[in-house]
Amino acid sequence: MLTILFFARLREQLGQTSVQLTITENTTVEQVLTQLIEEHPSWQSPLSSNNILAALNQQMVSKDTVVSAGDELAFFPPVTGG
Amino acid sequence: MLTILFFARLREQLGQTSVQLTITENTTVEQVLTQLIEEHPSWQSPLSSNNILAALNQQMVSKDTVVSAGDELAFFPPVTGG
Amino acid sequence: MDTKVRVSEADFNAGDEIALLQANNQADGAVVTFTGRVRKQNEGQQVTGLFLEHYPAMTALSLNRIVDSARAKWVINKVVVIHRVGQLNLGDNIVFVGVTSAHRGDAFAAAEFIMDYLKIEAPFWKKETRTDGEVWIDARQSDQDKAITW
Amino acid sequence: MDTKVRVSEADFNAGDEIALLQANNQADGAVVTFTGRVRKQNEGQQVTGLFLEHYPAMTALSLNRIVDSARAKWVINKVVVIHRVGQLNLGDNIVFVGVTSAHRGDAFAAAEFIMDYLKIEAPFWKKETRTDGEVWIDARQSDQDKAITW
Repeated sequence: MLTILFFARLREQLGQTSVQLTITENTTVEQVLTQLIEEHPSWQSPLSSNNILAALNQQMVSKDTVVSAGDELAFFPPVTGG
Repeated sequence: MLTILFFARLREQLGQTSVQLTITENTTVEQVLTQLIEEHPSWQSPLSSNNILAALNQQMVSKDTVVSAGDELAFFPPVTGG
Repeated sequence: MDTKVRVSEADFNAGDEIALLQANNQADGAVVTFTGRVRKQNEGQQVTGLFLEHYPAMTALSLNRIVDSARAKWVINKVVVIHRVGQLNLGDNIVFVGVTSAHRGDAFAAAEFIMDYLKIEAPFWKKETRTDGEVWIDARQSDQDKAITW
Repeated sequence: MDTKVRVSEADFNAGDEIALLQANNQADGAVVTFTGRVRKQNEGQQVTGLFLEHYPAMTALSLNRIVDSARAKWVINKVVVIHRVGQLNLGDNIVFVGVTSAHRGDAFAAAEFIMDYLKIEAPFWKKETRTDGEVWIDARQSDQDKAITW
């Protein structure tokens, strides 16, 4: 089971703070996005943005990174702090 | 009459805070230095340093600048504030 | 050599932070600080307030990583990074970065570097309250471009 | 847009100066400050104190000119430059530079520029009290080289 978190504009667009996802071995961040869109067709547009960033276990990662059961994966728009 | 001020290490080397100098027309800062050394031969070494900076009426100037009666001319070592 | 990172709703006092950076520290001649506040205008829009969302499990980690990157590039000693979250009003403090060093060039560079990377890597998001409604702020390409120059 | 320049024996409080820079100023999101203090080591020598001589008729003029040069290069708003003179002890404040701007890049650049030119143009001279006697500090070539890069 993978814990997926959403933040800021993306969280509002999806209407969700977090979801749990059952994944198979060797699933990448990109494939997680595809799987989420399959389960929630209305998420297609917000999750397809090239701008969506991913952090795996609180570290920024590229979308070809492999995730594992028990990981915390977060998706969010470009950051705007400071 | 030209008022000449000395600061910091140079002031200590010359043992003078200021002197008055009678100048002719079209005298440059460089010529003021020469005139000072003529009047005070012991000032030769400290005033001959390439490092001596000059300010004419509180503005940094190069040594070919022409001075006038009534001006305030200051000589000092490179600055070390901050 | 120590790093203090704080992410919370609490306000900060820049003067107190500078005093802490200088306390028991006679080796460092230079302290450079950056203070960021909620300002009135953002891209021509009248701003009345700001909500700062963040990713609590990641923000302090991210800021510490940025400080570590700065330490790898410059000789700096004490570093403090404070970032507020939650509801903020016009003029309120948002962020404070303070860096001490024996040399001013290193302190200036490290403080600006930390701010530049905070802007593109630390998981904070601003939602502005404007006279025309609430809007999530868009990231600026100029921030990406600036950070890359280091 | 205003400039405050002060040259005196009196100490300053960096926090108070930051508060003044921010007072009635909701346009500027960024405040960058530099605080310089008497430090223990200078080129390997143990420093116990410092005497700061200056050219009273010229110092404030010189600092104002440097600030004007910064204003010509960057979009900055409030600027404060404070430089102390006279006898100072280890850890005492020497100099404070504070700059506000709508954008952090301009505030960082202007503050560092002002410090860099203050170091090579403003008529201050430091005489250090070291464990081995009193010595006038020599100007550093690195300061000349740094200022020229702007």
